[in-house]
Amino acid sequence: MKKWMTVVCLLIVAAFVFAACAPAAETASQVPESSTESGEASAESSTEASAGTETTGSGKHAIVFKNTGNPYGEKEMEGFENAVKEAGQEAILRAPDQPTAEGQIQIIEELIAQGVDSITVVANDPDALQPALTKAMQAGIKVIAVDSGVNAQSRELFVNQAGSELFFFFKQKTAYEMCSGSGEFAILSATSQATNQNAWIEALQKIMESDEKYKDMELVKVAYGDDLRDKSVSETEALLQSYPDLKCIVAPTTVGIAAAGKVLTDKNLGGKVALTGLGLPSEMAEYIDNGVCEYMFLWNPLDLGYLAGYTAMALTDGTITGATGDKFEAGTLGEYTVVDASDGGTEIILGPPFRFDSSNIAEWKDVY
Amino acid sequence: MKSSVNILEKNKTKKIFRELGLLIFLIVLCVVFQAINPTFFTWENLADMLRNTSILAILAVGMMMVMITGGIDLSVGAIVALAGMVSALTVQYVPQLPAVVAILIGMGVGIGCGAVNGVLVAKGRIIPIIATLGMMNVFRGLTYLISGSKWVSAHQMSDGFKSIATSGIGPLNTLIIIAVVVVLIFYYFLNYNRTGRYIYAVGSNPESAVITGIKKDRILIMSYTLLGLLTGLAGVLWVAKFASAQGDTATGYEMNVIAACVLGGVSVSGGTGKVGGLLLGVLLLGVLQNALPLINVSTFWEDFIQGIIILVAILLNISVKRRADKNALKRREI
Amino acid sequence: MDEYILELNHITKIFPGVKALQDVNFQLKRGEIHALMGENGAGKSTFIKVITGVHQPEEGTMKLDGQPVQFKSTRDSQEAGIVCIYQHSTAYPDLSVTENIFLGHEITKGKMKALQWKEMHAKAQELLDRLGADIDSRASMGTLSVAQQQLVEIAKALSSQARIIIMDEPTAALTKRESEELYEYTEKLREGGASIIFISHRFEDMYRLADRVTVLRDAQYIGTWDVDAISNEDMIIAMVGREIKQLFPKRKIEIGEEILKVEKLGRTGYFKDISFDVKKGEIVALTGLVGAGRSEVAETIFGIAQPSEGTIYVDGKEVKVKSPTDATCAGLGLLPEDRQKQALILDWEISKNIGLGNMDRFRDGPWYNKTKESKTAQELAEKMAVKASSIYDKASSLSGGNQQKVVVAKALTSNLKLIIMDEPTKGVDVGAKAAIYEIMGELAEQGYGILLISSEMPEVLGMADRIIVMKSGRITAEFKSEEANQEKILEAAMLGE
Amino acid sequence: MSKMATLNKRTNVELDRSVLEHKLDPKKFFLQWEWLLVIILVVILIINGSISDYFRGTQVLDATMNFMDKGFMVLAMVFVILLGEIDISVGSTAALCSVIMAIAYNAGMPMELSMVLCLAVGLGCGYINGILIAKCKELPSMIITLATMTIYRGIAYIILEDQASGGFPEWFQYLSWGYVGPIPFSLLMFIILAVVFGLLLHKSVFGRQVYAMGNNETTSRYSGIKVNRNKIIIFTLMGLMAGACALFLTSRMASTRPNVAQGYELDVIAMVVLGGVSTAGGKGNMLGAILAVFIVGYLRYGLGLINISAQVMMIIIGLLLIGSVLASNFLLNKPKALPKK
Repeated sequence: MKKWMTVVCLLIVAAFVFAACAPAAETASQVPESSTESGEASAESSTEASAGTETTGSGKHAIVFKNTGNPYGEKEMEGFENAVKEAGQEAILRAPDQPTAEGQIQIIEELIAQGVDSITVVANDPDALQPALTKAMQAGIKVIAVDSGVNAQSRELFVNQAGSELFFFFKQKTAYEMCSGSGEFAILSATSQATNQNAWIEALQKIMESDEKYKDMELVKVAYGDDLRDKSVSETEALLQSYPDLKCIVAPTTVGIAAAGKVLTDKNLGGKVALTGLGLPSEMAEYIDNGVCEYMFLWNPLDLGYLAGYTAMALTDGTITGATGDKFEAGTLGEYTVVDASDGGTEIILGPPFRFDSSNIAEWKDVY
Repeated sequence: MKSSVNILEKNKTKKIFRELGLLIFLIVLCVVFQAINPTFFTWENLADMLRNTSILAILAVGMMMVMITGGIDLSVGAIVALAGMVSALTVQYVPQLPAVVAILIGMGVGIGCGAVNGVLVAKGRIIPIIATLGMMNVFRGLTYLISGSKWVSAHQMSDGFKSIATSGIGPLNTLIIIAVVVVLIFYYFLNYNRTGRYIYAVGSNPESAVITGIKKDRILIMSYTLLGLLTGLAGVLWVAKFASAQGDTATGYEMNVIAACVLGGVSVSGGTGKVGGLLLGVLLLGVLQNALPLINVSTFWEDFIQGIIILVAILLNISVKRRADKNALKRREI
Repeated sequence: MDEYILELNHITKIFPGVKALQDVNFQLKRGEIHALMGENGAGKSTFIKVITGVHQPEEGTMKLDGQPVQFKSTRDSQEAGIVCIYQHSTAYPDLSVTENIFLGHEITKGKMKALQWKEMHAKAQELLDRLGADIDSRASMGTLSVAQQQLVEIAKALSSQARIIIMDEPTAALTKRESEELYEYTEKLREGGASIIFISHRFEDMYRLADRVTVLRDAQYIGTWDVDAISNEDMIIAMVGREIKQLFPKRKIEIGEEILKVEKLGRTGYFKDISFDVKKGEIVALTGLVGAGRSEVAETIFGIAQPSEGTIYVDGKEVKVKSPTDATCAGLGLLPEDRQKQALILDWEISKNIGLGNMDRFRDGPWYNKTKESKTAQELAEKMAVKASSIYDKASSLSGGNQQKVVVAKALTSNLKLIIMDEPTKGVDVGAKAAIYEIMGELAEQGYGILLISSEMPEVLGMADRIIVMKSGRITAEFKSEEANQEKILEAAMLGE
Repeated sequence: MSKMATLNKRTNVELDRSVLEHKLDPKKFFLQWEWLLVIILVVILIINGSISDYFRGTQVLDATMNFMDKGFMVLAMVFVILLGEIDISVGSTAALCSVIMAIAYNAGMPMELSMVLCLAVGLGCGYINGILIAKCKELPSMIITLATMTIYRGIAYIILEDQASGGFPEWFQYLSWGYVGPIPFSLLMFIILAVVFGLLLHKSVFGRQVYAMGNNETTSRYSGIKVNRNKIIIFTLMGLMAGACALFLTSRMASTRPNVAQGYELDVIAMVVLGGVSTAGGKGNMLGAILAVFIVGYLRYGLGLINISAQVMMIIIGLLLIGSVLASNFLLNKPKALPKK
């Protein structure tokens, strides 16, 4: 028995060594269909790397998402890749296994070492990436933030899905409509992971204080579901127990809204407690169809990634510099203009989020 | 041999105290929660709580078995995800598949994963914590790979599959029923079956188990495989319950399971652990998870409270044990 | 029907590099108690493992009831009715007594083979009662004493209705009285129809119990005799292969001033009112039955446990011993009862083990000076005549006697005045015993005080200047060696007030 | 010189004296786990260098910045695991240290003092672990640190909720981003500490005591080693190194959150075990663990350079851990018959 164990051990060690070597062999052959880059790019990349990073034009553009295994992120990366491929350049798609800044920093370092032309990040933390991104910018790499941004010092441009005011308008009106103007409503959020969510909630409370229209509405609780299914369910159930008069739940997080949809469906509360927020069409199709959620919103991650891809290329080839007023053509999306962002930097705004309801959900549920 | 009587007495009080203490603690906790939020003791809430706790109970029973052998399994969270994902993908591509088959597929995946763990521990002689730590990475990575980093969503699952978690008999949800059945089966297995008792024997004294002629390796592999089976089952239930299969399902859930076992009096060094105590541990965690949001404790305090309760429970337990030992010594005539 | 129930012929068992058994013959008659004797390492344990099927011999045949058999595992031998009670307890501490008894042959019922606990508890209790043992069958095994656990093992053998029962040094951990009880139980087993192989290196066991005796030495078969037909001396020669002239090299030593004085020492639940003293060059024996509290007294003096009352004086000055370090500083040393678990690190070399005794001695600032350690270790090991190829041999490779010598060497690295020896010759063979007694005598000669804790009467009578007897945590008698004899000591140990 | 027994020299002494001078057995020397690790490391470096054009010169040094924070914890974890204990609260401890440092700084404490506070908090957390473990012998350290793990991170969450805190002075970034010559500052610190810890473990009396305790705690206590004190020291040291990890990690991120260093404990334990330190206690050495830090670090970095996805990386790391432990079980050591209970 000892003998075969030895053999097994050797095989495993060998397998691991091969596993480490194999991707090296594969990158050359397999890459085209493996969604990382376009046909001739791999050959180009090696010559280009030795030529140095100053070369603009057909370059390498990387996007770093929050974490792996998130379909929203996959679509965003896919959009980015589409844009870069259209221009015949090379795209690198990366994400750490955990949604942490540490993981993103390491990836950024690896990308700097590879001498990419631009890095687009969907940040896990607005500030934590600053040293890494500063290092990248010093190395001549263009840094763009998209979706979940970084602070103004650590980016050259922010591709924002929506100006904040725009968003509140939408959401607020939604909650207002769903509560028919009065009653209790609650927010089911994720926690710290998402930079943007807390900003939204804060500004929302501000609007409610300032606008007469909302005086009959009461925000009873902001619950945190940690973007975990089980916790989001517990929190939703607790909301329903504690506030029997609850009229509406607003969940600006894809995991939270789906968990809440599930709870409301199971408890047959569709129609009694309204649900809205940000959700993936695929996750929410069920609950839109069964009427638990009348409508909800989301940006098209494909478009967002696509725009980020064109922004990255425009910055790299010098079409824009990231200054206010710069204009560029973003493929099929048309022309975009750089505007001032509230945090002192500059940004590009994608546009209003898409509204999903029973009329259009069927065509989107299989897309993302 | 004169002192044997005293020792026996001590032994009994200690045994009773452990479970009784936990029960009293649980009751006090419930009373406090009820006082703060009267909706705690409603049928609906209790049903919610039991439903949410049932998956934990299934996993804890399996984990207890592995811990009785002196092992531990850190990969349960990853197996839940993998088994859940595989069955969800199957359901997605073969919508007319009966729910039972989906469950069987999940359990099959679980058995496979568990068997790998078991073989690594028993035949590969890798310390359980390390073997399962390594496999945790592997299983989790596989989950992402087979799903292509996509989720399987509610609308992609058949109604039959989703009804696993929504249907029920009378007021009892299927999940609760499955959990009760699993607990009963394993109670019987661990107490009234020869092989079940051998698990205790292996954990209590591995050397003599071998001398007695117990096939230690087989028992070890079987324990991990059974845990795998239960984990696979839990994976399918998890996915059916939330109607969504993700790559990061149940990340870190193994710690909850282990905590439930520890609260329930299962010793990490093997040999001891009872289904009764375990259930109390599971319920305690379930009540906490259910009630903390109800009494408006900030999410950010939950970790801390849970940790303190675990620490207090284990410290109380040993201080009581020590006092009992001391009293027994005092009673001894010299 | 054959005269022999079990017959083994020309058994040879080879482990990598060692011949563990070489051409061994053995016959067990029906209904006899057969003693298997030999020094440690003679191959007794390997031999039983061959019988029980743990090991398969390279050569030789085994016959059961005249039929050739081959055991591939312990299960095979159990099914053939052979049960072994091992030297080291094989109990499951977390399981109940009942379960320990029935493990492997549980009572089951129905298709599901459900375990019948009520029935098993009742049967177990009946078995224990039949043995006259005061043990609750529902108690968990870990709460029982060693002797009680042994009884449970015997009950287990009874319950399985074994035809051949092997007892591997069952008396090693037992006191005199418990041994007596064990003899009775063994007789009962034989009356029940079992044939018994009794392994021991105590002559007393052999004379008291056995009909015939087989001796092994250095993995070889030496011979089989009727117990009545072999003299003590011949037996020693058969076992050791040489004559031991003087087992107890008692020397005349000038006894000096007092080193250790203990006054009214007590520890809740263990002992009370313990007062005695040890002088320079004196060997004081502390004896009594196992469980009388002797080892606990030693542990308390050495600082492993804290006394609840009383005082300890060294050289007339009161000392507070809070830890073994304090004890060593005060000049007290302890050779613990369980060498392998309390005194040695088996995976370590001899030199490192010796160094462990007093690490501060080999300290250069914060650093550890290995050269110094090796030198000292070499010196001490030579003085102790440790048998090994070098001081870099692992402690686990040594025999019990040599391990004990290393433990003594380890103690001697410190600047001691008094050495407490707790059962120094337990599990040590005859040859090594003599060497240890010699060392003990020499140490006393050099002015060390020695507190000898022992249950072995000959050792106590042969070595000690004074004998203190304990019973149930109290001192019941004290004798000068001249006035002591076995009867007096036993009386004090068992009946004393 | 103490009074030593001057016993009569016996005649039948068979101890080989020549071994006193040299005891290096070449066969034994090369059959060590560390050699396998060295080979794996070299293979990884060569593969990294050949598959990627970017793995050159200073990049090799730069890459270390990505895993040095865990390296600090590995140094102390070697001691913990050598004792046969385990500490799974280190990731949480680091998070708590980091959060408290950030809060203190933002509350007006000078950065230097905040850094000291960070280390002190680590020290305190470790001390609490140590006391609990030393005083509650009935409980395995796994259980105790499981509880404190939840508690420490819980406190971090209570303090900072879901906020981030940062805004540290520019110079603070030097810890994890700065260089001394071509060598990253963090690497230099690691090397210095590795030497200190190596000496402590292999040359000092304390180190010898740690090995003794890991092999047999009872014997150690009977031999006069202050078992409880040493345990507390080691866990305190572990906490201190978690604090050090927090310093470097925070410096690297320029801002902190309660969820930093999540899962670090498992990475760190995996590295130590990969380094050949037995979780049963008493066996293994510092060099192996240090090599393992570089192996895992460079492997991850190398896989990152060729843009391997995170999923595949997880699988490779998992298989590496299991494969290497299997190899050490069956190639180098005879398998132990049964695990010690």
